[in-house]
Amino acid sequence: MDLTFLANQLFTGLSVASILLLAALGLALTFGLMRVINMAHGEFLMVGGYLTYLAARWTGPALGDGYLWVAFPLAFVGTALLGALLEVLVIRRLYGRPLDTLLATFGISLILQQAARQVFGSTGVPVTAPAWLSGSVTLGAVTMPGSRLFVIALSLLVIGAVWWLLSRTRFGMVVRAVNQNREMAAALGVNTRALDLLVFSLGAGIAGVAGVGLALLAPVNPTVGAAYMVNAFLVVVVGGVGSVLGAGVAAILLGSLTALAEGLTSESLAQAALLVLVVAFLQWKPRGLFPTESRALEDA
Amino acid sequence: MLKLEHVSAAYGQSPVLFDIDLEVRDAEAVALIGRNGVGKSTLLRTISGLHPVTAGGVRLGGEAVEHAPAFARARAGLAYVPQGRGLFSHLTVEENLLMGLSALGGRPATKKEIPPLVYDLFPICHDMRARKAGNLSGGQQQQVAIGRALVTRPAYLLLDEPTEGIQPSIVQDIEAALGRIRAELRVAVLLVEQYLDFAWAFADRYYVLQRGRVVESGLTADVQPSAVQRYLSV
Amino acid sequence: MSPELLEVRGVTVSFGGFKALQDLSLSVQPGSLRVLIGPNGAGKSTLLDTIIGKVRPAAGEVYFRGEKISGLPEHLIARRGICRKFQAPGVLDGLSVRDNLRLAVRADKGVLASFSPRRRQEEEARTDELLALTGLGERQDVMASELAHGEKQWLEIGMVVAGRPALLLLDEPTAGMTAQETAQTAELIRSLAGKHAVLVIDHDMQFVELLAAPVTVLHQGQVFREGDLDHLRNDPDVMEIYLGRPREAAD
Amino acid sequence: QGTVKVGVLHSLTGTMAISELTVANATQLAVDEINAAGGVLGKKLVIVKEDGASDWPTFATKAEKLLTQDRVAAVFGGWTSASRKAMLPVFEKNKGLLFYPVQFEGNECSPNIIYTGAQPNQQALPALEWALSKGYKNIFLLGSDYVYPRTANLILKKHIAASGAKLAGEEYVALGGTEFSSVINKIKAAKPQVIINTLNGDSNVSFFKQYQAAGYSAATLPVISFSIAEQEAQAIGPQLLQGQYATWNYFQSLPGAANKKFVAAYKKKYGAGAVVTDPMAHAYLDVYLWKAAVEKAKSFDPVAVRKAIVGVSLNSPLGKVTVDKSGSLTQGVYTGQSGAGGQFKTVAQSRGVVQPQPYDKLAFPGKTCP
Amino acid sequence: MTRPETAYRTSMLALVVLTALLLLTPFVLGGYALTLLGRVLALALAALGVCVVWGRAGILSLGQGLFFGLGGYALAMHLKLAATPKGELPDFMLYNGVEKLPWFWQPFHSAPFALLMVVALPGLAAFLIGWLMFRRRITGVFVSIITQALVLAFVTWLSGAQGLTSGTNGITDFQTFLGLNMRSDAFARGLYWATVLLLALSLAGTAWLLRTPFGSLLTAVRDNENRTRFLGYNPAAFKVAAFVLGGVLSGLSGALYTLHLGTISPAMIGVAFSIELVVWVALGGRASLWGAAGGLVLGELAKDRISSAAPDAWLYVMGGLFVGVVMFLPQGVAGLLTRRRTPVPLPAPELREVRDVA
Ligand SMILES: Nc1ncnc2c1ncn2[C@@H]1O[C@H](COP(=O)(O)OP(=O)(O)OP(=O)(O)O)[C@@H](O)[C@H]1O
Ligand SMILES: Nc1ncnc2c1ncn2[C@@H]1O[C@H](COP(=O)(O)OP(=O)(O)OP(=O)(O)O)[C@@H](O)[C@H]1O
Ligand SMILES: NC(N)=O
Ligand SMILES: [Mg+2]
Ligand SMILES: [Mg+2]
Repeated sequence: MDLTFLANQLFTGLSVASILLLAALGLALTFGLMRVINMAHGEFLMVGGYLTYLAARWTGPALGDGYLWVAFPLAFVGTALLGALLEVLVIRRLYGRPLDTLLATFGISLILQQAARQVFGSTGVPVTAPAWLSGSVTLGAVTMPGSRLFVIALSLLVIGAVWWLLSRTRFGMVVRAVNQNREMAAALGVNTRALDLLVFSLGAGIAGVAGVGLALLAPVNPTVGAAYMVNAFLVVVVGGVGSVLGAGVAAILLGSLTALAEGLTSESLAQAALLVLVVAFLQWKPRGLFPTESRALEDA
Repeated sequence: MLKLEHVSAAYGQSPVLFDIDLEVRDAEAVALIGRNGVGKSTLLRTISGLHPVTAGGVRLGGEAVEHAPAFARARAGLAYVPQGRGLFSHLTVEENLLMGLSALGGRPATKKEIPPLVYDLFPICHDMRARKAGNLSGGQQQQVAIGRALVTRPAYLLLDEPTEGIQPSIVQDIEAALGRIRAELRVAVLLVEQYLDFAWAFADRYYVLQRGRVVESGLTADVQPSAVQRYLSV
Repeated sequence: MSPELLEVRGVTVSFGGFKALQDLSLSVQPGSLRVLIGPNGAGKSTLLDTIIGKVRPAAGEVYFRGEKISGLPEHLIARRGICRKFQAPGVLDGLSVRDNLRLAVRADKGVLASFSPRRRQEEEARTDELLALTGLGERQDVMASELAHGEKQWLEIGMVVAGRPALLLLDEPTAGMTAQETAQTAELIRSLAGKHAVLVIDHDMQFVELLAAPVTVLHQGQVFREGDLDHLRNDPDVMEIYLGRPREAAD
Repeated sequence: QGTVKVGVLHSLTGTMAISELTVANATQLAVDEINAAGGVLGKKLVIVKEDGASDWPTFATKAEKLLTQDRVAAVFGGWTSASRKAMLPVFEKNKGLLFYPVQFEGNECSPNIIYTGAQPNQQALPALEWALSKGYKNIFLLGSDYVYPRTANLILKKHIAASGAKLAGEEYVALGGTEFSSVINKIKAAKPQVIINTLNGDSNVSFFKQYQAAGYSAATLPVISFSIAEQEAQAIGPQLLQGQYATWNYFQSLPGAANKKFVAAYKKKYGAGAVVTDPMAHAYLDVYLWKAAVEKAKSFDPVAVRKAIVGVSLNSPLGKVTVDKSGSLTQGVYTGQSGAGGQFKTVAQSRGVVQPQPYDKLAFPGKTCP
Repeated sequence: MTRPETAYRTSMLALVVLTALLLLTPFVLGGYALTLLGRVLALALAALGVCVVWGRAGILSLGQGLFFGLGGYALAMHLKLAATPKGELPDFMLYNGVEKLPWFWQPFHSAPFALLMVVALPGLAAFLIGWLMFRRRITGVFVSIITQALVLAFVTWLSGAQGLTSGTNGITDFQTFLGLNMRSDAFARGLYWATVLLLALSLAGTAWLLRTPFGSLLTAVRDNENRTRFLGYNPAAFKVAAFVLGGVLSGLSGALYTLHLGTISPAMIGVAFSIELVVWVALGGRASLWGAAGGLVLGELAKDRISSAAPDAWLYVMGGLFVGVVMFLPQGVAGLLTRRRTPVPLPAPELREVRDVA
């Protein structure tokens, strides 16, 4: 490995990290704060991708590359609404049974995939990054493609916003309180049902926004979301369930390691090695990098 | 007035409370006593909306609330301090107190801040405001839990064994604070307590619960604690 | 060999910088009964946690029958004859009352031994004995999850004494009990002493009085005073940190 | 009595559905046409459709069902070599007949399979020859991580070495993989003149998006692909693909009346926006090949049909094709360049038809079909 | 005789009757139906494993495919070598440029060795993974995520290391097993009988085992790990034992399934397979061996039927089943039938936060 390659791989690591983080953030919210293991999270990413496509199709003729600015709010609201629907129909009835939410949401993910297949066809739909993202920034020997820089910026923005919301606002405090003791929060006047609905929808909405970013780099088709899920869960677990910043650090760690390993060996070997490495890491720190006590999860 | 009419409740298939009639008038202190497992905690949970009634009605200031969710009852002036205190252990003491403001949601007139009396009654709420609640000792947690309930500006305060597991000197502090709460805030209190001396010193009236039924009630001034002791024996 | 059954030697426990126990030493004689009191947060429960291996001391050791046990895994410490009852009843919900006791009685706690379906006569006899002791004979086929709170407490006491442990640790055994039950529990504990060494934590001074045993006061992770209850009741320092003013004065 | 069953077995769900669904459509079109024209030996065809679900073992179990329960006369299906290899023992055991429409790695000649997709010498090697002829002497091989790309590249490497050209690098990404950053960095470091791409399925979409993002285009570093046809071009986005190359036995843009008719019929049935591809054209002609063989054998019996099919010749959308005795097709080869609309313009073609070669002489010397 | 005693006797009697019926099926049923039944019964072995691991020990493993795969591949390696002419390499190695049989393939020439590995490999893997996890007290959802990651790692490696494993294709094209022609009808029937017998024996054996104190201890560990620990038992050891038992049953199932299907590949042992397995067990009833096996058989048969009748609708049906079972049948069909007898505690919302709960 020469130095140029290494430098480029470092950027790759950052870029992979940003994608992991985008995929994982909504999960960190619903998994960490609501104990809901949402296996359909990948499908929320997928829906975000399809909404990006729709935004381009509907507004592209008028706005051209400006479609992207329509895509973000559309994807956020669209997936948040879908999330709200699922929360009301299914998730709401399963609080306190994390392993059961896992199974139920896996079923939902199958349904959503098939629905996408029937609505948009299994071929997938094209989404092209705006022209102004097609350039790249060169820093010494490292070329940084515009769309990758954009996704990195997006992930920083989203993690910043989530962190701020959870630790700097009253809303965040209430969410954390409900997370620890739902009944007591209700007894103090918190409408926990409404809050659950809000948090779950927010997690879904974040996935939608992430889906817009992913659509710039990955295909938009019925199975794309599933591809990210195992890694996204690992990011959440390695970071420490419930810790947003932990997820950020874990994403960077996993991203860099992936890039490094892929630089040294083949992609699939790197991937397998990484998974085993993560499991080994959990031996050392079973509660992740930034542990918060989370009895509900363990008692399950 | 808080009024229970023919309230029954169950866990799954097994009934726990049967046909309970009970009332707590405004600014009154009422003690609820009974052996382990007779359903005292269940009754408080049922009143506060954390457990459903299977039959009967709960009235709060004349309004039927038996089907209202817990948060709505809290906003209507019902505060509950559970057995085991129920603090948010990862939140700071101050955040725990601030959570009490959630109950002011439906009451726009009230100022959304922690009443100074809370700090006055329980100085540790101030002294330890930045500490994680989970790291406080049991006695300190109990004080914060009562303080937090007061933040909701309740008209009715439900207390479930506030002296359980608390060192004697703090039990005295809590007793003193509850006295002031009655006197100064004119909050009605429904107190579950095994410790009869305290219950009798504090309450105006009492109810005895046995196997999920009210078997006796009256004025504490009329009977000696030893007279109801038999209900607490095996 | 020292006559002490349990010896806690200079134990320090710290939680992220906060010292819950500080250089604490304490010993328990075989068959003795001892009460532990002290302010909330004094470290009483932490001391029990340390003895049973749930918490590892930062410094100091725990010896049992002259052998060092600190550092051993919890189940091995339990097998040597230390049993703890927790405050909330810890029974095995999915098993019948009898099976709960059977598991507690079994002598061989290994995995391989558990594959053998044969029931030893003396173990079944001991189970019957415990059913009688706890008054749960009629309820032996009931799932533990279906028991009332009080019954669970009794079942757990049965389980804790099942293996005839040399040392019993009881953390607030009377929490939430009525005066009458408290008295019964005191009686039971006194009857256990002699056969077992018992270490009891409680905040109920009437109960402590009924136990009529030497009392150790813990404060800020250290032994603050030792003596009998009457003596301690009049100790102004103990009043200050723990007991408060005498009741008559308060009224 | 008046009907005969045929099986259609493709992935209608899962990661391969992107490619296989429309292949099943093409089969359906051919069956409909044949039925409209009176059927085969006077019998109408009835399709029994099964979903392989992008899961190779499911292909095996569904094949077993089609053969033993539905007793179909023939099965049209499969895309990945993995699915074909899973089905092979089932067809051999039950003496069935499978028509397989996709290019593959060769090295296989089951008597129960008709391989109409390209053998390596009908796609990969002509593409290499064309690249060499254009002066691309430093070649990077990129593929999905499974048997077809690996074997095709094994063969290509032998031929690259023999031709004196240089192998710049070789990388594989798991089937369905979406992250190409590292691969692109490796390409950047290797500085090849051309990339030969055997990625399958939706990985192509990620690759081309990220390829363009990294500043590459057909002008700076051309890519010759073996699994990107008109349909994949639509999913990738024709702009991203513009100017890139593909080698196949068929393009929608090929001249000829048979093709015009096929394209028109397909669009009529599946919408004016629909496109057709090489595997679809193969799937379509497979049904006609089978029909011809049945009529020649005067029997639906798979064994008889297999015997009869050797030498059957057809004027298909691809032009004239003939089944040789190994059960593969003699067919032409075209290299096309992708245009703005996602259609390919032929830039090179084989001189006449090319005989199939199941075993490459350089890579697997001495091996032949029985 | 106590209630559980009667229930056990009845259940064993039912097993004998059902086994007899199943053994007679080939005389009535033939062709695809029999093939399908045999295959599904082979999978039911893995379901028994899930019942032990999840229903009894409370460990939700989403990685049972790993053990299933190890068992399957152990046998497949032998079958592949048996189908390869002496002195030659398996075909896929050839295509991948491998020139010498890798060392770990060598011993699989021997059938007894391969058969031993069918149980030893998954058993060892389960032991190692279980020991590493449970020793560190990793529980609940974390176990699910870790096992899922491990099965993905295994599948990724299998797919990537083509020269050694045949990659995504998997290992196919077997000819003989123990000298018998695998493509003959007689073999198919024999295999079916063997499957029925093995399943019946495993069910009986596991049921017996769960009646020993071992079974009580699994329940104890599931319901209250700490209390069990402070009674002097090592919960980790019992969890590991359950995990190994589950792994071995999965491995056996994988090997049988490979024989039935004539192929094994990464696609059939991955995350989706592992989750599907769990869901069928949930459908039948996670805490009951009968429920687990029955749920799997019903689920797989339904899957075969519906996915043939309406391929497009299949995923909706399956997705809907997943959701419905979890929401409306938390204890599965078996729970519906025996609700009164064996309550399995569901986690109830917890109000008290007592720090030192046992
Ligand atoms: N979550 C539950 N599920 C099933 N039964 C319960 C549950 N909680 C309590 N019970 C049962 O309901 C009855 C009443 O319990 P409750 O906690 O209200 O009693 P209590 O009077 O408050 O007792 P204590 O003095 O011990 O606090 C008891 O028999 C108990 O076993
Ligand atoms: N796991 C822990 N993490 C952090 N601090 C802890 C932990 N466990 C105990 N502590 C702290 O250690 C101190 C001693 O606690 P401990 O529970 O031993 O007190 P105690 O004497 O049993 O009090 P109580 O009478 O209220 O039960 C307390 O300040 C407590 O907050
Ligand atoms: N044969 C193929 N394309 O897998
Ligand atoms: Mg109570
Ligand atoms: Mg304590």
